[in-house]
Amino acid sequence: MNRQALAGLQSPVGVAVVALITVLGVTGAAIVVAGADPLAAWYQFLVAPLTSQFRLLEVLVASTPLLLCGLSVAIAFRAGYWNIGAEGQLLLGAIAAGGLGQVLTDVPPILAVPVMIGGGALAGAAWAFVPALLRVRLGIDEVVTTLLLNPVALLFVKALVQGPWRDPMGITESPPIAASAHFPRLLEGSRLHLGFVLGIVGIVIAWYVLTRTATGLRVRAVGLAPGAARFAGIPVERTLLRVALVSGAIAGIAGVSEVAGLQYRLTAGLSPGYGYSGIVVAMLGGLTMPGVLLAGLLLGDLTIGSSIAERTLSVPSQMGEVIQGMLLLAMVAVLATRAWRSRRAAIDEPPPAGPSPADGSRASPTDRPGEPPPIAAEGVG
Amino acid sequence: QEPAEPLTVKAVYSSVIEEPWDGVIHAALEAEAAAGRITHSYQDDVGYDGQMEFVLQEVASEGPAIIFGDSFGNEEAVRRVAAQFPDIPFVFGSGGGPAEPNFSVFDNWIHEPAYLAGMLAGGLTKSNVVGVVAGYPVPEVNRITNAFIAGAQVQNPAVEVKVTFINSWFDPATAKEAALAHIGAGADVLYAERAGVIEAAVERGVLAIGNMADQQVDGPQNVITSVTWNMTPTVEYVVDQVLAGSYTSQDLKDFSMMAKGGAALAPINTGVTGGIPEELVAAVMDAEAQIRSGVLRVSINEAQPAGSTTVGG
Amino acid sequence: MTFLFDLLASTFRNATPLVYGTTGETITERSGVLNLGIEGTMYAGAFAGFAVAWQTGDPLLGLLAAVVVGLLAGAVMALLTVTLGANQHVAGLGLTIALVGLSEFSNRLLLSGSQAPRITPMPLWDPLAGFGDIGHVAQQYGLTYVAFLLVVPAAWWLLDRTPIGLSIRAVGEDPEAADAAGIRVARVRYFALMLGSALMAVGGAFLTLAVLGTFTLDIIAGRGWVCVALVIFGRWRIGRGVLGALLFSFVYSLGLRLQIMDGWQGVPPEIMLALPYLAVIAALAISGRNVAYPGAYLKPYRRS
Amino acid sequence: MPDHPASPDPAASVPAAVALRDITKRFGDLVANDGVTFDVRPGEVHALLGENGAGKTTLMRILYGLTMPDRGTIEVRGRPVHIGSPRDAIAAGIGMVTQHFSLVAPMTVAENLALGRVSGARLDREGMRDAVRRVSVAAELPIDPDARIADLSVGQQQRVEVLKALSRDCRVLILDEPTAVLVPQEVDALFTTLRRLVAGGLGVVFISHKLGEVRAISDRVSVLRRGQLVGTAPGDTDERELARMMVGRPTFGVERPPLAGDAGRTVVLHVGAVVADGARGLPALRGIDLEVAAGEVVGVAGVSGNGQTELVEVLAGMRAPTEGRVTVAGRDVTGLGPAGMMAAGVGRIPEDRRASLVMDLPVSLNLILERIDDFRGAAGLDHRRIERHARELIERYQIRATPRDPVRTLSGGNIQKVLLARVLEHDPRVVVVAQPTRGLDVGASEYVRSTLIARARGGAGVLLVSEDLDELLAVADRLVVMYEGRIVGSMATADADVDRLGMLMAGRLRASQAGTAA
Ligand SMILES: Nc1ncnc2c1ncn2[C@@H]1O[C@H](COP(=O)(O)OP(=O)(O)OP(=O)(O)O)[C@@H](O)[C@H]1O
Ligand SMILES: Nc1ncnc2c1ncn2[C@@H]1O[C@H](COP(=O)(O)OP(=O)(O)OP(=O)(O)O)[C@@H](O)[C@H]1O
Ligand SMILES: [Mg+2]
Ligand SMILES: [Mg+2]
Repeated sequence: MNRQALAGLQSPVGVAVVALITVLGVTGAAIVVAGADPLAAWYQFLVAPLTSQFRLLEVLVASTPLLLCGLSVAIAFRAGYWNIGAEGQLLLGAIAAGGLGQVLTDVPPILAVPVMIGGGALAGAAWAFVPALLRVRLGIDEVVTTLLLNPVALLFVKALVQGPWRDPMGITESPPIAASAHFPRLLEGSRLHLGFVLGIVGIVIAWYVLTRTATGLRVRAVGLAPGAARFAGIPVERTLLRVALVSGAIAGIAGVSEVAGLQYRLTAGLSPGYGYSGIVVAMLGGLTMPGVLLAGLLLGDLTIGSSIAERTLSVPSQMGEVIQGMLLLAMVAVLATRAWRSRRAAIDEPPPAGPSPADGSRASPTDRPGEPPPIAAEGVG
Repeated sequence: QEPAEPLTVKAVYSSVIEEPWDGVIHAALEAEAAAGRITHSYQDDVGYDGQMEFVLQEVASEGPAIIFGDSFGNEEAVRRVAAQFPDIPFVFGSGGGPAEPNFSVFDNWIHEPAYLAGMLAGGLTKSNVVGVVAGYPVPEVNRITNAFIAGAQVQNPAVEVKVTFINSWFDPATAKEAALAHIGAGADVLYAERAGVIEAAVERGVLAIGNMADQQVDGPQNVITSVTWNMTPTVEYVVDQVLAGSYTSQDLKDFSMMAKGGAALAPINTGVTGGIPEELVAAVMDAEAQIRSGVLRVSINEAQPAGSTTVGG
Repeated sequence: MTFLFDLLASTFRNATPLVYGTTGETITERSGVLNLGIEGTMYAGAFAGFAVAWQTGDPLLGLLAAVVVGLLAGAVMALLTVTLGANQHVAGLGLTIALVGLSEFSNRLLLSGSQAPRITPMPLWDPLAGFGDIGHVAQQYGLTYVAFLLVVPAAWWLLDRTPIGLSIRAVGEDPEAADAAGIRVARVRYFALMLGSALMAVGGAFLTLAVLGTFTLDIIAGRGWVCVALVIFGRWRIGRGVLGALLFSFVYSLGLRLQIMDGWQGVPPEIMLALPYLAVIAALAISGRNVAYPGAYLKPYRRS
Repeated sequence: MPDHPASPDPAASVPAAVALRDITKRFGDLVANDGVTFDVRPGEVHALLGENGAGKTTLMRILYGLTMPDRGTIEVRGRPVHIGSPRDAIAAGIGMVTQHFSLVAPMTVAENLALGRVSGARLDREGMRDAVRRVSVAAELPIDPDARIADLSVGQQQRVEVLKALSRDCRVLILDEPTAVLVPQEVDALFTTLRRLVAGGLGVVFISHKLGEVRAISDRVSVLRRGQLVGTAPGDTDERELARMMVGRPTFGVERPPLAGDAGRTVVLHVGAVVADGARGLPALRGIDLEVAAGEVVGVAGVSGNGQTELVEVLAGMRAPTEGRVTVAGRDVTGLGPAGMMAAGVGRIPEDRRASLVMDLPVSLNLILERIDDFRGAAGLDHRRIERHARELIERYQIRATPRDPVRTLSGGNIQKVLLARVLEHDPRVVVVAQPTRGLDVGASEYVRSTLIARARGGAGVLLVSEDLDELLAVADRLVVMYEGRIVGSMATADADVDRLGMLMAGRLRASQAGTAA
C-alpha cells in the first residue's frame, strides 16, 4: 500500500476532507444517474425541509423516534453495552402502548398518558433484560442476542395484530387506542406531540447524569475500561445490567411515542427500522448527548428531505438511505483516525510477565474483547 | 371531447410500485397518461410509519386535479387529509367506505374471476389437492380465496383446497417456500395470490394460476390462467367525472368487477403441460357468461377460509 | 416418509444462503474483523447478480458480478476497519445501510416497471432422479451443491490446512506477533474480508439467481444477521457454523410444513417463525458461554 | 574511564553484520532515539544498556522493521537496505526476540515457527514438525513441536522465540531483555546456547538491565541515555563505570530505617491456606500462608507465573479464593470484592497499572474512582471539590500533570504516582503492591520505593511483590519466595543470600531445606 496515501489518511482533517468528497461524490453521482441536478437535490434534501413552518414541524415529528432511539443506543454504547436491539425494544414498548391504550378508556389523560409511558418503558426494559442477563452472567455476546430478538419482536407484534388484537376493519393493526391515551399535541394544527418533548427531556437528563453525577461517572468508567472500573470497586455487571434496562426502557418509550403520538393504534409497520437508525444517530453524534440531538434532527431533516426530493425531482426515495449510510461511513472513518492519534501504544512499559493470556482466559465474562467506541471520551456530554 | 389541458394527477402509495397491487394502479395511470388525458407523477414507498399524512398534505397543497393511492395501513391519515382538502378528489384503495364529499374508494373485487379460476383448478387437479398461497387473511384476500375454493368445489366436490397466508404483501421467497410445502403435501395445482408461487410451479412442474396481471409469460408450460385486476375502468370513470365537473365520492367497487371490465380471467392457456379438457374450458366459459349476464352471482364471503393457515411473518 | 424427505430437501435449500454467509463471515472474523456489512453485502450480491444476469441473459455472469460486488464491499470494509482502524460495529452497519440503499436505488432506476423483470433461474440439479425420496432430497440447485460440496470443504481446508489460513488465524489472534513473523497483517485482513464478502454476496445472489429468478426488495430479510449469530454459535469453526445453519433452516422448514398439517393450524405462525431465532439464542446460551473469541476480535492493528 | 564515542577498534576490519547509522525517532515531543549509530559484527555479542525509556527497544524495533525511523539509514554487510517491515528484516537475516514475546498463544510451536514462512496450497504439518525438530536439535534447545504456546512456561516460550529466529537462518539475533523473566539457572542455559551460536558466526544484540549479565556475555557494550548514544565500551568494562554511563550520575539507593521495636507485632494481614485458580481455571495458589504486620514491608520474590499475580488479585478482591481465609486486622474479608477489600482498609496497586486506571478519563476523576460517593454534592458530583482534591494530590505526590489531563497522556512514572496517590491518601492498613517500579526510571523508582517504606513505618503493613531482587532487598524487611503457588521459603532480608533465593525461586529448594522457618 502506498505509504504517502496512508500518511494522508492519518490526519483527521485529511480524512474529513476525503470523507466529505466521497459522500458528495457517491451521492452526487447517484443523483446524476437518477437524472437530477445534484445541487438542486442537495438543496431539497437538506434545506427544503426547513423552508416552511409546516415542514419544520414535520422534521421534528420525524426526529422524535430518532432522538429517542439515538438516546437509547448512545447510553448503552457509553457503558460499552452493544445494544443492537433498540428496534425490538421499541416494538415491545409499542405493544404495551397498544394494549394499555385499549383498556385505558375511562381514565383521564393525566393518568392514562403516564401509565402508557411507564408501561412502554417496562416492556422495553423487559425485552432488553434477557440479553443483558446472558451477557453479564454467561458472557454471551449481546450484539448477537439483541440483534436476533428484533425479528422475534416484530413477529410478536404481527401475532397480536393478526390474532387477539386484530382490528376487523383494518389490516395488520390493532383496534384504535382510547383518545384519553393519546399524547397531547404541542401546537394547534401540527402533529408534533409529547414524544418530542420526551426525547429532548431525556437527552438533557442523560447529559446531566453522564457528565454531572456519580452514576454517570460509573457508567463512563465501565464503558471506557471495565477492568479498571471493577478494580475501583464499581459493580460492573450491575451497572451494565441497569444501563441495558434503561436503554431498553427509552427505546420502549419511543414505541409508545409512535403509538400514542402518531398512529393511535399498534401497527406492524410503525417502525421502518428506527432502532437501527438509532445506532446511526448515536454514532453520528459521537455518543454525546448534544451530538445525539444534532444527529437526530439531521436525520429527521433528511427523512423529510428525501420525501420532498423524491416528489419534486423524481429522485428515488432510497436516495435518503444512501446518504445516511455514506454519512455514517464517513463519520466513522473520521472518528477512527482521530482515535488512532490519541491512542498511545502501550509499549513503553513491558506487559505483566507470565504466560501470555491464552484464548478464553478472560478475567470476567464482561471484560470481553472489544474496544470502547473511538469517541471523544471527555466530550461535552 | 378532448380536453385542452390534461389533468394533473398525483398518486401516493404506501408500498412500492414493484408490489403488484400498487403496480396495477400505477399501470392504469400510466396508460391514461399515455392516452394524453392526464399527466401523472407519483410518490411510492411512503410506508406505514406516519409519513403518509405529511406526504399527502404536501401533495394536496400542490393542488392536483385528482389524487390516487392506497390507504391500507394508513387509513385514518389519508381520510384526515382528504377532509382537509374537500375540493380535491381522493380516490384510494381501501377496505372502508367512501366519505363525503371527496373521498372515493376502490378495491380489487376480483372474486368472480377467482371463482372461475377455482373451477379450472378443481377440474385439473389429479391429486385432488390444490394449494393457495395468499397474503394476509384480510377481507379483500379472503373473498378472493373463498370464491376460488367455491369454484373448485363446484367443479370437483372431492377437492381439498389448502390455503396458506404468508403474512406479507410481498415476500416472494417465503411464498415460494410455502408453495413448495404445498407441493410436498401433494398439491398439483397452485393459486398464486402472491408473487413467488409460479416460480415453484415452474421449477417442480405443477400447474399454477396467476393473480393481478396475466402471468402466462412467467410459466408458459405451467400457468393455466390468471385472475386479473384492471384499474383502467376506474381511472377512466373518475377522470371523466372530474372533467365533466360531476365528481362525487363513491364506492367504485363496480368498476373493479367483471361486468365493467375491471376484473377478468386471463385467456386460458391450453398449452400447459397435460393440456386442458375442452369440456372444462367450456364449463368455465359458460360460467363466465353467466356472471357477466348476472345469472350467476359469486357470493362474497370475507371470513377467513376454514382450515387455512398462516405461515409467513 | 415423503414428509421427512421433503423436509430434508427444504432444509438444505434454505440453509444454502446461510452457509455462504456464515462461511464468509467466519473467514473474516477469523482474521479479527467482525463484518456487520454482511446483510448489505448479501443484498448487494442479490441485486447485482440479478441485474447483470438480466442484462446479459447469463446467470453465470450474474454470479460473477455478485462476486465482484462482494470483493468491492469487502475492500471498503477493509479500508475502513483495517486501514483506518474504524469501529467495526459501526462501519459494518454503515456499510449495510449504504449497500441496501444503493441496491434499492439502482433497482428503481434500472429494473423498475410494472412488470418485474425476471430471468430463467438456474436449474435444479437432479443427479439421483429415479431414486425416489433420496432423489428428491438430492434435487437441489447447483449453488447448493457448490456450497456444501465445494465452498465448505474448501473454506475449512483454507483455514485449517493452508499457509494463508495459518496467516489469517494468526492475524486474528495476535496481529503483532504475526507482523513480527513477517506476515503482512493488513494484506491478510484485506484478503479475508474480500474473500469472505464475496462468499456472502454469492449467498445473496443464490436467492435471486436460483431461487426466484427475480430481485425483490428486502430479499435478504435478516439472513445476514442470522449468519453473524451462527458464526459465534459455531465458535468460528466452519463445520459448526454450517451445522448451525442446518439447524436454523431445519426449524424454519419444519415450521412451514407443520403449519399446513392438520392439527397444527391453531398454532400462531409467528411462533413457528420465531423458533429459528430463539433456537440459535438458546443454543448460544447453552454452548456459547465465554466462547474464545479470536484474540484480536474487533481490534484494529497498526504498527507504531 | 572516558566515554567511548563509537570509536573504530582494530576488529572493525570485519564488515558489520548490520549497522544503524544516525537513527532518529520521535514520538510527539519525545525523542526516543537521537542520532544513534550502532552496529553488530558477526560472531560477537553487542550489549545495549540504558535506563527504562532510554530508547533501546525503539532502536531495535527500527532495526526489525516494527517502527519506522524519522531519519537514519540501515546497512546490512556494508550495503544500505530499506527495512520497512519485519518481512524485510527477516529477508536481511535479522531475527528478534521481542521484549514481550511475539508468539500466537493458541497456536502450536510448529505453527508459530511456520508463520509467515510457509507458502503454497497446503500446510505440510509433518514437514513443519520436522523443521522444529531439526532446528531444535541443531541449537540443542529441545521443545515439543505440538505444544500449544499458551501451555508453555515463559522460559520455554523464550526458547521458541530463539528457535523461531534461528529457523530463519538469521545472521543477527536481537534479544530484548531475554533474562528478565528467567531464573538464574535458565539464564546460564541461555548463555551457553548463545556462546555456541556466536562461535558459529552469529551476531547478537543483547539488551539487559543486569550489569553482571552484560559483563558475562558481551564483547562490546553500548549505552543509551535519553535516546542518545553515550558511548561504546569493551565488554569487560566495570559495572560502576557502566552505571555511570547509564544514569549520568552515581546511583544512590533508598534508605530503609530499622524496624521500630514494637513493629512487626500486630498482624494486619493474614492469609491462611488460600487456594485459588488462575485465569484458565488451573490451580494457581495451592495453599498460601502469609502474615504481614503493621510497620513492616514483606517482599514476595519469585519468577513470574508462580502465583504472584493471582495472590495480588485475591488480595485486591479481583479473584475469589476457592479455599482458605483472608483477614485484615482480624476481620474476615475472604471473597469480598474490590469494594469490600477497599472498605476493609486494603490499598491495592497491581502490576498492570494501565488496566487499573481508566486511561481516557482525566487524572482528577481517576483519583476519586474508588470513592465516587464521597464527592457527591447537592446536585450530582461536586466537580469543584474533585478538582481541588486532584490539585492537592498532584502537588503532594509530585505528579507531572494537570487535573484534566487524560491519564492516557501521562508517562509511566506519573501514572504510577496517580495510583499511589489514590491508594495512600486514605491511610490503608494494608498496602498490596506489585511490580511498583516496572517501567519507571531511577528517579521515579526511588520516589515510589521510599514512599512505600515511609508508609510502612507510618503504621501500615506493606506486601510488596516484585521480580526485581535488588528492589526487594532494598525495600523489604522480610522476604518470602513463591514457587508453583506455594510459599517455599521465608527469611529476614538481613539474612537473605542471593544464591539461596535463586535456588528457592527455581524450585530447587524446599522450605524445609531453606533453613529459615516460614
Ligand atoms: N509508540 C510509542 N508512542 C509514544 N511513545 C513511545 C512509543 N514507543 C516508545 N515510546 C517512548 O519512547 C521512549 C523510549 O522507549 P523504549 O521502549 O525504546 O525504551 P527502552 O530503552 O526499551 O526502555 P525499557 O528498558 O523500559 O524497555 C519511552 O519514553 C517511551 O515512552
Ligand atoms: N501518545 C502520547 N500522547 C501524549 N503525550 C505523550 C504520548 N507519549 C508520550 N507522551 C508524553 O511524553 C512524555 C515522556 O514520556 P515517558 O513515558 O518517556 O516519560 P518519562 O520521561 O519517562 O517520565 P517518568 O519519569 O514519569 O516515567 C510524558 O510526559 C508523556 O506525557
Ligand atoms: Mg525496552
Ligand atoms: Mg518512562
